[in-house]
Amino acid sequence: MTHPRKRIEIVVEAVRAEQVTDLLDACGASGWTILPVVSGRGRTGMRRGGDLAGVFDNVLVLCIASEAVAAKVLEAREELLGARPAIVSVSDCAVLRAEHFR
Amino acid sequence: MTHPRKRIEIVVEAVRAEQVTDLLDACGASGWTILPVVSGRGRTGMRRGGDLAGVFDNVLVLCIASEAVAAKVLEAREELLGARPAIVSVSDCAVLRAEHFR
Amino acid sequence: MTHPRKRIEIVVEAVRAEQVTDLLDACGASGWTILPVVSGRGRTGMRRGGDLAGVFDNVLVLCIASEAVAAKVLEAREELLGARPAIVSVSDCAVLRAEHFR
Amino acid sequence: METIPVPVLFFALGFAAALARSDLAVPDALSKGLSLYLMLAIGVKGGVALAAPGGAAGMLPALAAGLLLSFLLPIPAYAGLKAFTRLDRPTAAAVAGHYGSVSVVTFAAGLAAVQAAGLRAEPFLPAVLAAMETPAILTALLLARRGGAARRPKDRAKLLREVLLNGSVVLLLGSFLIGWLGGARAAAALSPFVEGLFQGALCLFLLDMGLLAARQLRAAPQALEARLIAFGLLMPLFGAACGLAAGLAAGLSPGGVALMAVLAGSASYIAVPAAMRLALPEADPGVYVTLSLAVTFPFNVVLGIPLHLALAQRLAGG
Amino acid sequence: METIPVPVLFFALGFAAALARSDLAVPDALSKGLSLYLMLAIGVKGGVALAAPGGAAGMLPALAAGLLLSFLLPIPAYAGLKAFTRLDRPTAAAVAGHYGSVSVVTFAAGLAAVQAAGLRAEPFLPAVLAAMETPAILTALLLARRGGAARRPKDRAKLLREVLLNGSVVLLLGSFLIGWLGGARAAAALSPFVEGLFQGALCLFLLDMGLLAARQLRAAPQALEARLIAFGLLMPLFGAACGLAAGLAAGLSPGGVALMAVLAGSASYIAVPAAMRLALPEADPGVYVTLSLAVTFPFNVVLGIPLHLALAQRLAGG
Amino acid sequence: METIPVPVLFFALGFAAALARSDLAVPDALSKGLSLYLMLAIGVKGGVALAAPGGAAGMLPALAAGLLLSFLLPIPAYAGLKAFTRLDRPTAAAVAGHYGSVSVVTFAAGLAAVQAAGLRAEPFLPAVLAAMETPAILTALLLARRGGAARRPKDRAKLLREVLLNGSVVLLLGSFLIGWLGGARAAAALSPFVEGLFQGALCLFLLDMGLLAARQLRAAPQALEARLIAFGLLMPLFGAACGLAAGLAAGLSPGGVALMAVLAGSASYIAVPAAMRLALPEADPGVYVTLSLAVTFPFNVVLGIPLHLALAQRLAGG
Ligand SMILES: Nc1ncnc2c1ncn2[C@@H]1O[C@H](COP(=O)(O)O)[C@@H](O)[C@H]1O
Ligand SMILES: Nc1ncnc2c1ncn2[C@@H]1O[C@H](COP(=O)(O)O)[C@@H](O)[C@H]1O
Ligand SMILES: Nc1ncnc2c1ncn2[C@@H]1O[C@H](COP(=O)(O)O)[C@@H](O)[C@H]1O
Ligand code: NA
Ligand code: NA
Ligand code: NA
Repeated sequence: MTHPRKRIEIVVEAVRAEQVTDLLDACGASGWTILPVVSGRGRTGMRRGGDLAGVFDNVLVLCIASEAVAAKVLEAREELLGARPAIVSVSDCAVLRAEHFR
Repeated sequence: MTHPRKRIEIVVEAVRAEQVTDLLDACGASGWTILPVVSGRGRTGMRRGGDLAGVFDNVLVLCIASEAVAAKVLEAREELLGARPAIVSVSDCAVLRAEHFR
Repeated sequence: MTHPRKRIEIVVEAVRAEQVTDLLDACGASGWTILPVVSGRGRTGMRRGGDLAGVFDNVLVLCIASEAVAAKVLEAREELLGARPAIVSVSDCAVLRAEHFR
Repeated sequence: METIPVPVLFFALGFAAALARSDLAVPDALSKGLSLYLMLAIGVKGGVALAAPGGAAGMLPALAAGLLLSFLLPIPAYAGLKAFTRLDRPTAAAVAGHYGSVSVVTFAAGLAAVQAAGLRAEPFLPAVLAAMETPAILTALLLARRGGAARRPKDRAKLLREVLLNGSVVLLLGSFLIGWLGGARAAAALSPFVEGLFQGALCLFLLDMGLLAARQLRAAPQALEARLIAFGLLMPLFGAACGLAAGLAAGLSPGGVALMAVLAGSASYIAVPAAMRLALPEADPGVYVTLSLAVTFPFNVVLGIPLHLALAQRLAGG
Repeated sequence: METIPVPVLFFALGFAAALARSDLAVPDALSKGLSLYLMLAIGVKGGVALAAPGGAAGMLPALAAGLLLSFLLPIPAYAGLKAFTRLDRPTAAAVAGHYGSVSVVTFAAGLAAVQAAGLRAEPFLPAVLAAMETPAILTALLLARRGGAARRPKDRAKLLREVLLNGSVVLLLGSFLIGWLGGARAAAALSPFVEGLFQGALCLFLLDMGLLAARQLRAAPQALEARLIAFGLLMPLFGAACGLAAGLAAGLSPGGVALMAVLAGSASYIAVPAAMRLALPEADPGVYVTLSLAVTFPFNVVLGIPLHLALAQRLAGG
Repeated sequence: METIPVPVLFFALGFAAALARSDLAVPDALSKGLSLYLMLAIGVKGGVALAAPGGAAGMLPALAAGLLLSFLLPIPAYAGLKAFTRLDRPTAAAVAGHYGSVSVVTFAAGLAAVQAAGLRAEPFLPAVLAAMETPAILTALLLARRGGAARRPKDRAKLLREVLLNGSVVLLLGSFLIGWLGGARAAAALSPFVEGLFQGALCLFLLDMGLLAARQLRAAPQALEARLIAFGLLMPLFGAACGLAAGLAAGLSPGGVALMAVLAGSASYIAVPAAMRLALPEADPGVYVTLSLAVTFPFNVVLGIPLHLALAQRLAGG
């Protein structure tokens, strides 16, 4: 009834979100969801949005994908992350309607 | 100290969020949380909110529930999803204070 | 290539978010992310933001941390939760770039 | 150029900016705030004018005409869509509902054009606007449901509430009533707010509508099939013709006749899409939002309003 | 009907819409923006008037009266709640704090009513308003803490900041100071903004308050116990009576006496709830937000203000 | 005190409130809305004035001077940063780009000061403002890229779009054009909106800028190294001197010369940071946002503008 998939979660600068979703598309993911972020802390310090240019805004990109697609995404990690503020985590999940997720 | 539970995550149209939470309530879930979504892509194409009627807005519904409740929720999947834009995923988690979660 | 970590997810009142992130910092977490919440239901009933004082707003605090840090956070649960509206869940995940997460 | 109204120029600016993929954007909360403001201002101004001596003369026939138009216009719209396009039944019904209902901002732009032409309009037209918002939704549901499945009672209650008490109807009618109760007192207190800012707020809102319309065009190319576009251009003309006739029959002034045509020719882009998404989930929102917002709305604002105004002046004298 | 002020009608519209479960809603950012605007406008107008010759006459006694009222009113409120209701100590203390403090929008509605009655009010009342916001919070904490646990020092520092530097006090006092420094210059530059828009912004904000109040009533039925409702109706009358007396003792004009009654009779719904949530987490926000926003606020706006105004005119002549 | 403009007092209020850690905050959507409003109003007012007889006299030399300043000012800025600070190349180039470009709100505050001094300014200066926004970005990229890696073509296209069609340029130029096309008609319709509200909106926006500036100071102490602060104070003086010279050379009036100095001395805090974050991800936004928003902006608003105005009156007569 349910089917195993990978749940990829990426926190990244809002200005760079499109690069991440382009990469997910290129790796063959069948979809993704972007959630807003209020604030965050990491190696590069506090990031709290609300500046007028939006350069301190983060978003969270959520992508549920097959093991194969997830592996591709993780391989592309240099392109994904480089020196930029960003974190990537992966966990296991199960989905309904397997045909909706590659 | 911690207790195993299921973590159900549903991305669904904002106009239909109340139907989903009504269903969670009916299945016996003891709570849920709705998060806003900026944009998303899936089978039905890009969905980016901001239209004046709100018909292209998504939300993410998060529900932590017992295995039994989660099974009921997944069984109701036709009602939950039908032909509509929506995804459902389930994963394992552990919670503090078991008495707070059915 | 990836490294196992714990994914801690806390839904808590917005006015109390800083107390939670202070605690995460004190337990040695290397970062966290705060997501906005639209509405939620739990033992203390419906909580829907939008009141002018913000007392009914929730947020979701996400923290990816090592097993050791996660254990410390869970031990501090009384301080974290007390009698207040809040839920805490923990799951397993894997991260890229281990050096970024304590 | 000289004669294009300033608000329309802002619509064109937004449309061009979004087509060229500029990152110009109006925050959601501001769009919603502007739309609340416009409804409040239209309502209050109408109500205040209604309270003046003789303000209500001829209101009932106009209200009846508006209700009738809203109930009936979806029927030819649906028939046309089924005859000439390949839309499935629920989507055709949903689209039809949009064209029976009305657009507050098209009305606001029409009002500005009427006043710029030196004409007056009956003060009760905002009430007609409010009356025309929802009947078309009911007709659309009937069109979609013929032989269709019955709804769960709970959903039906929710839907009825959504339809009858949707925010724009409540705010329009409520402000109208308050303007009428408040009369001269309300006029004095609120005039800098509802009169002074009106044009500016309309400009900013139309800028946003231009951005939204062009972005919607790019996001939903499926609505751009030639026959659908033709519908989005011809249906408002048909609706406006009916509105013109109804306005004349109701004995309105030239400005009033023009505005009845504007109302009947306009298509909803807030209240009806939201109701349809709940009531007819099988219908494709990409089609109805795109047609209403990105085809019919620009057409009305740029070409429709001046055309209806000229015709009304001809036919009703003035 | 004729005599109900227009902003109150908008409150009623919002209240009725939400009771009927309409989906009418004002975006959060707009509510917050309107509340910033009202504080800025009230402050600037007061400061400008203060700068006029003779504007400050009688300010000190009025400020002292306001501070005293805010410090002391929570004590009878707490005593009443403990005697007649079953609220636990922290919740009773938190509720009491709300009634010592004040509501900016109730003051704004009172100001509009005073002006509509052809009266003037002392220009320094916005400073009294600001002064009354926070002392009550300290009293409420003392009431809750008698014999209670000590707080962590860090929390205490944060709380003190929250209390002394909360946004509304800072903006009100700051704008007041700027109006006073800017004088005629500020008046000329800002008059269309702070005067022209005031009534309209107040209407839109009261519409939202009506929506919020009715929704809060539905969300927190536990606050609807009969004795709590009685408190929410009687306490503002008691507070207003004290305010009336204090205003007379401070030698204010009839308009000023009425506004002192309005202030003392009003209950906070922004600054105090936020402070209480941090300082007294054990107290139930469902009770204090509902009482203040959904019982006392409507009562004051609809019945309290006209009553206080009539009494003040009687007692202070005018 | 008497002579500090009211909007500057609101900046100071916001700055002080945030330094004292008050929770006063302006919602994001409101800040963005106010910034859209200011650009629309500046554009429309300029365009309307341009349409008046003789309004365009001297426009071309001023535009040319503005473009040149924006292209060239980043070069001395970059050289100074490399010589006297330890910034890495991309960050130095990014900072330099901010100082070639301009700040809309500094211009708005300058305009208010010029008018308060009883001077007039050439109506086409909003077009110069728009023209100066983006050339500096190109120079900054060239400075950063000397010997650097080539960009992916897709990114480059996106960047070019961002640079050439960024929202503020489009809205400023578009409103300017609409004001010019609409002429007296636009002026009549929009005057309460673009004139009446301007000062008030500027005050509210500067309040927010004060809050943001002080919060940024606290969030990014790395930008507070003494040499960087010195750059943030001296560079605007150098830029303003060049602007003064260019304004005189272009034959502008005293008010116009002052505003050219204000423009050249101002630093971008919206368009350029966003472009740099995309184009030069290696550059540290903590440095360039803090310098531009929290050092140079306050300096210009509080000290720079009156200084440039006094100099311009000296040098250009008036
Ligand atoms: N351990 C963590 N758990 C959750 N979110 C994190 C963590 N570390 C970093 N982040 C998020 O990722 C963003 C960028 O992180 P960084 O690149 O480390 O500055 C931060 O602003 C946080 O929002
Ligand atoms: N693979 C996926 N991962 C994450 N979110 C998804 C995925 N597929 C779809 N979604 C989300 O679910 C919404 C509806 O999906 P769909 O029904 O496939 O159009 C999309 O707009 C996305 O926000
Ligand atoms: N089972 C659950 N699943 C997801 N979120 C929950 C759950 N229970 C509670 N919450 C969230 O946690 C908040 C506080 O819960 P409570 O303390 O139970 O009132 C609620 O308002 C919800 O947003
Ligand atoms: Na219609
Ligand atoms: Na009080
Ligand atoms: Na510059």
